[in-house]
Parts: sequence; C-alpha cells; structure tokens
Amino acid sequence: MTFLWGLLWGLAAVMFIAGGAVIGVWWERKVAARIQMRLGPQQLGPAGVLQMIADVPKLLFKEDIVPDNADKPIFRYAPMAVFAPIAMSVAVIPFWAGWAPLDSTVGMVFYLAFPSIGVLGILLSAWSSHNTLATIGGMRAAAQMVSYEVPRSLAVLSVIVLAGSLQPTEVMDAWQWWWIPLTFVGFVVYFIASIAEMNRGPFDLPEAESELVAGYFSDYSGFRWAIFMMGEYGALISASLFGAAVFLGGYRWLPGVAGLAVFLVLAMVLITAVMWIKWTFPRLRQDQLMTFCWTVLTPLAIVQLVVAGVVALWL
Amino acid sequence: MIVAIGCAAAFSLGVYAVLTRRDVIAILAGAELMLGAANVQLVAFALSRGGDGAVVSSFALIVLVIAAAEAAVGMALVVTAYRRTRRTLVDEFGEVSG
Amino acid sequence: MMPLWFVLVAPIAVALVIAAAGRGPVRYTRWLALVGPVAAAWAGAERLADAGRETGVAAEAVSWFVTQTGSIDVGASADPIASIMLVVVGVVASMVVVFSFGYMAEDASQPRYFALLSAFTAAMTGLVLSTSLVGLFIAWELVGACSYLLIGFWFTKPSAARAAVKAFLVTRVGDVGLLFALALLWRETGTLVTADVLAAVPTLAPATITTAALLLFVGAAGKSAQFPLHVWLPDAMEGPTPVSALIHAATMVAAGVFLLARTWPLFEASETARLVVLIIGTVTALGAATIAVPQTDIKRVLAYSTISQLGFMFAALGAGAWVAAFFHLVTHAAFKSLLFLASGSVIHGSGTQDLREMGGLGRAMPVTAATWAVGVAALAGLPPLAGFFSKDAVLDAVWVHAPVAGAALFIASALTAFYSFRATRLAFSGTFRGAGHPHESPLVMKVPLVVLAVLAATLGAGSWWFAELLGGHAGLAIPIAVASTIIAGLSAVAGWALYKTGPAADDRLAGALGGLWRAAAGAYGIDALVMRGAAASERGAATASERFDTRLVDGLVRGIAWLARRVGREFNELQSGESQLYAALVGAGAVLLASLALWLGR
Amino acid sequence: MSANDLALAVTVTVMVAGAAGTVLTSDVPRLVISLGTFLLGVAAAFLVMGSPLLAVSQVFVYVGGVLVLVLFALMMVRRSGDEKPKVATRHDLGAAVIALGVFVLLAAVLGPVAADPTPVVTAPNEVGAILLGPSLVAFELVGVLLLAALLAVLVIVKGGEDS
Repeated sequence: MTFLWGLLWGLAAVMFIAGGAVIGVWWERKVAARIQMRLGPQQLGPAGVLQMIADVPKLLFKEDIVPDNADKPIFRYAPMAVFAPIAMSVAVIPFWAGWAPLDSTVGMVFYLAFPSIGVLGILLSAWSSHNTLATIGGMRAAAQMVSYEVPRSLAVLSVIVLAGSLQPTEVMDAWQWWWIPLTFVGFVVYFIASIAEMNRGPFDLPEAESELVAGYFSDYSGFRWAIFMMGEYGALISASLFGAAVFLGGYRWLPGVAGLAVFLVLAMVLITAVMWIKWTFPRLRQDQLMTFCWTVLTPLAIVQLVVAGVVALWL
Repeated sequence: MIVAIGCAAAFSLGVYAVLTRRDVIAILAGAELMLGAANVQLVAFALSRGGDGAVVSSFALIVLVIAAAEAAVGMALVVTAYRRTRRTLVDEFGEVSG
Repeated sequence: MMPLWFVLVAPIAVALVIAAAGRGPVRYTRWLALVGPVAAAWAGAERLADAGRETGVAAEAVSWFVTQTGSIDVGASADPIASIMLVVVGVVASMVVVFSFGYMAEDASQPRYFALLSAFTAAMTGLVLSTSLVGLFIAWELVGACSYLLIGFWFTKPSAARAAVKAFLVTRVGDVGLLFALALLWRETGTLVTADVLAAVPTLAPATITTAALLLFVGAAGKSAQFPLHVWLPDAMEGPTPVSALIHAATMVAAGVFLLARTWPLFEASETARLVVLIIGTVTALGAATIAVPQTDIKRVLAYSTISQLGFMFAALGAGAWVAAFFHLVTHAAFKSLLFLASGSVIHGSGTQDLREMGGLGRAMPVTAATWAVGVAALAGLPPLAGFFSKDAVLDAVWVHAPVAGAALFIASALTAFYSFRATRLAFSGTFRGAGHPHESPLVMKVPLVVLAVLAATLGAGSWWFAELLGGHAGLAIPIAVASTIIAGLSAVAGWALYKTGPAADDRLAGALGGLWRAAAGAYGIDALVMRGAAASERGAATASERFDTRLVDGLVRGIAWLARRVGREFNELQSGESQLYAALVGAGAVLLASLALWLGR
Repeated sequence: MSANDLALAVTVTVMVAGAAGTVLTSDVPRLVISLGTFLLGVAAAFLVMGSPLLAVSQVFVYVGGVLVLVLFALMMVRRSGDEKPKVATRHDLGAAVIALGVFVLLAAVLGPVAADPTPVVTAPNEVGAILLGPSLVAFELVGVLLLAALLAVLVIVKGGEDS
C-alpha cells in the first residue's frame, strides 16, 4: 500500500512541480524584468501572466530535434531521469502538522538522496548527445552537484541532530523558534549549496551559454528542453519548500491553514531570493566553485553540526 | 529461495564481469554487483533466520559504506593510471606486473 | 669445604677473563689460570681428608632433559676416586701453569694459551666430578677439544696442525665406542647416572655387560693411547711441552684409566672384557717400551714411555687390580709430568729436542738434571721412589693373574729402565754436542720441578693409605719387588754404561739388533698401518658417501631443481600479469574446493 | 504467493536484470543504466525487507555516489573522438563456466537453507542505537576507514599529478 500511495503522490508531485515550474518561469521573468527592466512579462496580459501561457505552447510545439549522432533512446529519456527524482523529493516535504505526502521514517535522508539520481540523468543526457561541449557541461554539473551535496547534507544533518529524528513530520514537531538563530549558518550553507545543486547562477557553469552553449542540454530543444527547465525550477521549488520547512519552521508559525500559508510564503521568499541572487551575482570560475565548496561551505557546515550536536547534548 | 537464487545469479554475473571485462572501471562495476548481491543476501538470510532487524541493518550499512570506500579508492586508481598511461584496459597494464 | 660448582665454574670464568683481557695485561691475568687448578686440588684434598665419611654425595644434580623412558641427569659429586683425581689434576695443572710462566714467557699468544689451560682444567674436573655418564661424555669431548687446540697451539707449524687433527680424529674413534656404550647402557638400564647404571649391572645379561665394557674400553683406549689407537700421542708432542706434561702425561690420557675405574663393576662382571684389557694393556706396555728405546727425540721417548706406562695400568686393570692401576696412575702423573717439565726445561735451555745434540747438560742445568734423575729413577721403578711401589703393585697383580703377561711386563719394565737411563746419559752426561750455550731455566720453572720431584720421590709412601681408601690390598709383594728391582737396576746400569760413548752406541746397538732396531725406531710401522688402514676405510667410506652424495642426494636435488625449473617454465605462461586470469583461477579454485568440501562433508 | 513474496520476486528480478545488463552490454551509458537498475533493485529489496534506512542509504551512496563516480570515470577516460566508445570485453567460455559454477554452488548451498525473509520493519533510531551502542567500535572503525580512503584517494590523485 505504501507503494501505491507513493506512486499516487509522486504523480501529484509531478503535476505540482510542472505547474510550479511554469509559474516559476513567469515569476522569474517578472523578477528578472523588474531587475533588468525587461518588458514582456510585465505587459503581456494583466501583470504579464499571459507570458506564461504564451511560453508553454511555444515549448510544446517546438520541433523535437534528436541529433543523428546521439544515442537516441537515452537521449530521449535521460531528461526524465533528471526531472523525476526532483519530483520524488517533494513527496517527503511536510506541508501540514503531522502530514507529508510520503511521511517516511527516513524522509530527511530520502530528500537528500533522491536528487542525486538527477546527476545521473544529467550525465547520461550529456553523454548521449555525443557532443564535446555537452560532455564537458555534464561533467561539470556532476562534479558540482556531487560536491555540493556534502555541505548540503551536513547542514541538514544539524537540524536532524537537534530534532533527533529522520522523519520530516517529527522534525517539524520538534522545531523551536530559537533553532533559526542556532542553525542560521547551516541554513545559509544549505541555501547556497541548494543553488549549486540546481545549477543556477552564479553556479550555472554547466550550462554557461557563453562557454558551453548551454552545456549538457545544448542539443535539446522543445519539450525535452522544457523538462530540463522543469527540473531546474522543480529543484528550486523543492529546495525552497524543504528549507522553509525544516530551517524556518514552515507551518509552525501559525496554526491550521494560516500555517500552510505562512509556509508557502516563506518558500516564495526563498525562491525569489534565489532568483535575485542569480541575476545579481556574476558566474564563478570552476576552481573557485570547488574551492568555495570544500574550503568554505563544508567547514562551516561541520562547525554548525558540532554546535548543533553540543546543543542537542545539552538539551 | 527466490532471494537466494537471485542473489546467487547476480553474484555470479558479477564474477563473470570481473573475469571478462577488459576495462578496469567495468571490472569495478562487476565487483559492485557482487557486493550488492552479497549484501542483500546477508540481510535476507539474517531476517529469515530471525535476526534482529536493527543489528542486521547496521551490519549491512557498514558493509555498504566500506564497499563505497573501496569503489572510491578504485576509481581514484583508475583515473590516476589513466592520467599516466592513457589506458584503462587491464591488458594494457602489463607493465604494472613487472 | 670448597664447593664443587666453584671448581667447575671458576676455570671457565677465568678462561673467559684471560681471553678477553688479551695480550696487554696477560702478565697479570695469567696468574688467574692458577685459580682452577688450586681450587680443584683444594677441593679434592678437603674431601680426601674427610674420606670415608662423605662419599659419592651428589653436590648438585639437575635433570637436564626428561624423556619418556627416563631423565638424563647431570650433576657433580666427589667420591674418593674423583677426589684423588682432583688432587692429581689440580697439583699437576698448577705446576704446569707455573712452569709455563717461564716456558711460554716469550710467546705472543699467551692469553690463548692460559685460557685454554684453564678451560682444560674445567673440562677435566668436569669429567672427574660428573655423576652421570652423559656429563662425563660432554667433559670427555671438551677435554678432547682442548687437547686439539693445545696440540695445535702453534698452528702455523704444519706438523702441529696435522698432529692436532690426527689426535682429534684418532681419539674420535674411541669416542664413538664410548657413545655406543652410553647408548647401550641407556637402552638396557634406562639411566645414565653412573651409580644407577652400576647398581643395575647384576640385572644385565652377560653379553650386554661384555659389549658395554668393551665399548667403554674402546673409548678409554682412544683417550689413553692404547694399541692400536696410540698413534696420536707421539705426534701430540708438537704441542708446547708443558701441555704435553699436563695433558698427554698426567691427566687426559689418564682419563681412560679413570673411566674404567669409575665403571669398574662392569669389568668385574665380565671376564672377557678384562682379558681383552689385559692383552691390549700388555701388548701396549711392551711394544711402546721397545719403541721408546731407539727414539732420538727426548719428547718422543717420553711419549712412548707414557704409552707404555698406560699399558701397565690397563694390564693391571685387566688383571682385576684397579686399585693398583689407579695408584700407578697417580704416581705416574707425578713423575711423568716431572719428566716432561724437565724435558721442557732441557729444551728451553739447550734449544733442541734431539738427544744426539745434547750432552753435558748436568753441569749446565744442575736443578733440572737432579729433578730429572729423580723422575727417571721413579719411572724405572727403583726403590724407594713412587714408581717402585706402584709398578710393584701392578707387576704383582698381573703376575698372579697371568704369568705370561707378567713376564712381558717384566721385560717392559727392564726396557723402561734401559731407555730411561739411555736418555739420561745422552742428555746430561758428557759434553754438549749442540750449538749455542745451554743455560739453567729461571726460578718459575725450577720450582715446579722441585715440587714434582718431591712428590715423585715420596708418593710411594701413600701406598698403604691409598689401598685403605680405595679398598685394595696393601703391602709389598717381596719376591716381585726384589725381582723387579734387580731387573730394573741392571737395565738401568746397562743403559747408563752402554751410552757412555754417546749417540754412537745407537749405531752399535742397531748393528747388533739389525732389523729389530729399525723396526722399533719406526714404531713397527703401526702408525703408517693404522693411518693407512684408517685412510683406506675412510676413503672407502668417503667414496661411498661421495657416490651416495653425487648420485642419490645430488641426483635428487638436481631432479627437484630440474622439476622446479620445468614446472616453472610451464607455469611461466600462467603468470602473464593478467590479473583477471589470476582472479579466474582463484574463482575456479574456490568453486572446486567448495564443491569438494560439500561432497566430502555430506 | 503473498504480496511480500511478490514484491521480493519483483525486486530480485530487477536486480538480476540489471546485473545481466551490466555484464553483457558494451555500451557505456547502458552499462551505467543497468548498474543503476541493479543498485535500485538492491535498494528496493532492502525496502521490501523492511529497512528503509538501508534502502535510502543504498540510493544515497551507490546511485548518487558510486554510480556517478563510475559514469564520471568512464566519461573521463572514454572521451574519444567520433567513434562510439565501447567497454572492452572478452567473453570467454572458461569464465562462464566458473561463473556458472559459482552460481550453482551458491544456489545449491543457500537455496535450500535460506527461506525468503518476512520483512522486519526497522526504525532508523534502532539502527542508530545499535551503531552507537554495541557496534560502536565497528562504527568508529568505518569512520577511520573512510578517512583513510579519503586520504588514499587524495594521495593517489596528487601522486598522479606530480609525475
């Protein structure tokens, strides 16, 4: 039964993410347009909402190009492998008191583990394109994602230690307001590492247009390209939701529906912050990226973990 | 019975991979097959004999971690060897045997 | 009471100290070499003074190793025989050490010399004190080893090195007999503690007793230079003369007699063994005495004399008079070591060993001449010197037991007196025929001579005490004594008178006796015969073992090597450096072994 | 056949299929996909046997870590021109016989004695209690081993750069 429920929620999550992604694109555009004075998303329809309606058909009706030289089956389905794990990870996010779509006893690890499958999808799609730029982009992505998984996991670990559970709902039950100052460093690490995980700027080296012509998905077009985009926005949404929940308290601020609203607003704030960062900061160099991960984020996460551990002991 | 035979099959497939693959990385993949099959068989056997789930899990977890460490070191060796010799086929490492 | 362990350990420690101290301080450390002998003499004397009250008490005994059939114990005890031997060894050795201070003063290797002397003392006291035949055997071999090292002391001289090897090998023949005897006794009695073995004698089969006794005698004959294993002793004279005095006249060669005395019950129980001992002893006594006559080397005269006198002792043993034999051992130790030291003094003073190049030394070295005269008289058996009493006891016992042997020994004693006085006349009378200027030896050499001369002159008085102590019969057999005195006296006079003309008398005697003289001068060719026989058998054995070695052993080795190379070449193919092939072999082996285990374990 | 047995059969089938693909294909991405299938099958088997922690760890460590590593290494060393890179294989009857022997042996020995397990649901805290309780030494040793592996990798790779 667990399986069936999981399947069902997975489907729901896919829909949720897909919808969220579309909205996210629009929202990003709005944000970006606000920042960079772009006009389309501002003026098409009321508040520019029609922009997203114009976007979707554009993507769906674009020609689905599969290069001759590509490993076709893998080229076709690898994007799914990028998107699916991200959609799955949403399933363990606690939205409501004592409720998550898949309230696993190991949900916290689940959330950290499954997106890493996406790395495999990226690598496979890069490989199957049979394109040097795509391959380099894929390898950059893999290196980056695998590396940033470490500080990210360590940061989440500090919350797990404080809560004493791997089950997201239990973590939420145990959450206290003073965890925010206590785990603030961890939250920042998580936030930055998440941005790197989703290959967004300023960590978007794998898809750097100027160098790699969009990197691992440079040969993709149409809806397969849209899947990559959905994956990226899905990761953005998922990471923001998870961060808003376990680091910022999520629904715990207010009871009932109001709590849910607070949670979603917090997530929205985080999403906006990610976009803000992308459009503000310049891209990192590859070596800077790695150095930053291993010499700044990871030690910080470890320090945070030790602090959390000491406090947990003291509790 | 199913688990035992399945794991045996996966294990011996791993043996075959180790014996016939020329590519060091693929050989390591074969080793991963054997480790995974053995680990599943371990847990299954322990549980079918009434083992304590927590103990079994902790044991299997340790096996898993050690196997991962082995894979990491193996990959490092492969990549280093490749950097030096531009080769990854076991046949081509003849000079290593001295 | 001097503890026995000290007697054993002190000389070893001293030997190490002397050897370690080296050449520089040897002037002082060499005095340490006296510690062992003095301690031995002291301990023996103390125990003799207590004689009758404390006998055969094992001072220290430990189980060396334990087997299923029994344990092998080693220990030390001093019964009267051992005590007497201790005194003999101690006194002679200390005299020799003192004498050596002068004799070896010029030698560069003094540390080695005195260390070896001390080590020899330890080995000899160990041999004497050992409560078990195993301990005795170990000491026996150590004595042999020290003897080897001392004969070959001047190892840069080829003849000395050869003589050392010869002595070692020939005595080894006897040692094999001793080892077999030990094995036999171990099998039959289950013990090697001497007292237990001897207590078990009545329970043994006569054949066993005879075999064991004869094997022991082979050992004793080797060490005590009995015919035909005597050939090493004359050559052993290559060693320093004091060593000859200590080892090859007084102590080591007496070890055979001591061994037979120690295991006497075995011989008492075997008529055959005693007969063999008697025959061998008589033949040796007479033969060696005749050989001694024509010798021109003063040390060789003494060497054959020693062999002859040892033959006297064995003849007495064969006649059943072990107390007489043992008494003769003691007196002989005194006067023969005296004679050797005196000859050492002569050699030292005249620079030659050849009797023909001496002469007139009596004036040049009066003390040496006087002490030598005492020794010679004792050797010839002239009353009232020590040799008279002991030889009289021997002759009496043998005459009573077997007149033929007794007659032979009378002839031998006549010859003894003859060659003794021949040598005396040649060396000390007339004018000096050699080169250079003979001179008297220093004081350190004269003192031992005088001490030993006093002993050689007076020990005969101990005859009664000796008999009482060891349980033999006392007193003098007057007819024998008179007869032997007359015979010895006449022979002595003959020897003295005949050699008035110096070495020329040799030629006249040789002319008169013809081939006999030459044969005796050549020791009847026994040496060559024995060595050739030994060499032939040795070569045969060597050839056989060489064949065995080259054909079978080498063949086996080469075959294995060939096989290994062949197999290696075949398996070479396998070791291609292909790790997967190895993995495949490991996998195949694992499958095979596991299925085998399953199949067998069903 | 109970639902549990069915689930086990499915996961085991997935495992074997993945393993077979890993062994037989010579195409790099397919090899990786097959291996991933196998590893996910293993994770599913753990899940069915009642140990979600093991399952998630398997995914985390193997699919997200080791498998990426394998693919990464393959891509790095098989980045050759236009020609489609293949994983070299020398199929061999002897190896097949040995592998078959291993299979027969394992199946013959384990098959009769190892009944299929009934799942024992294990909470992660219980595993944690074991790891930090009775198995603390083993746990710490694994930590040391991982550290050693980390250092080893660093040394190996650095050594490669130096020369």
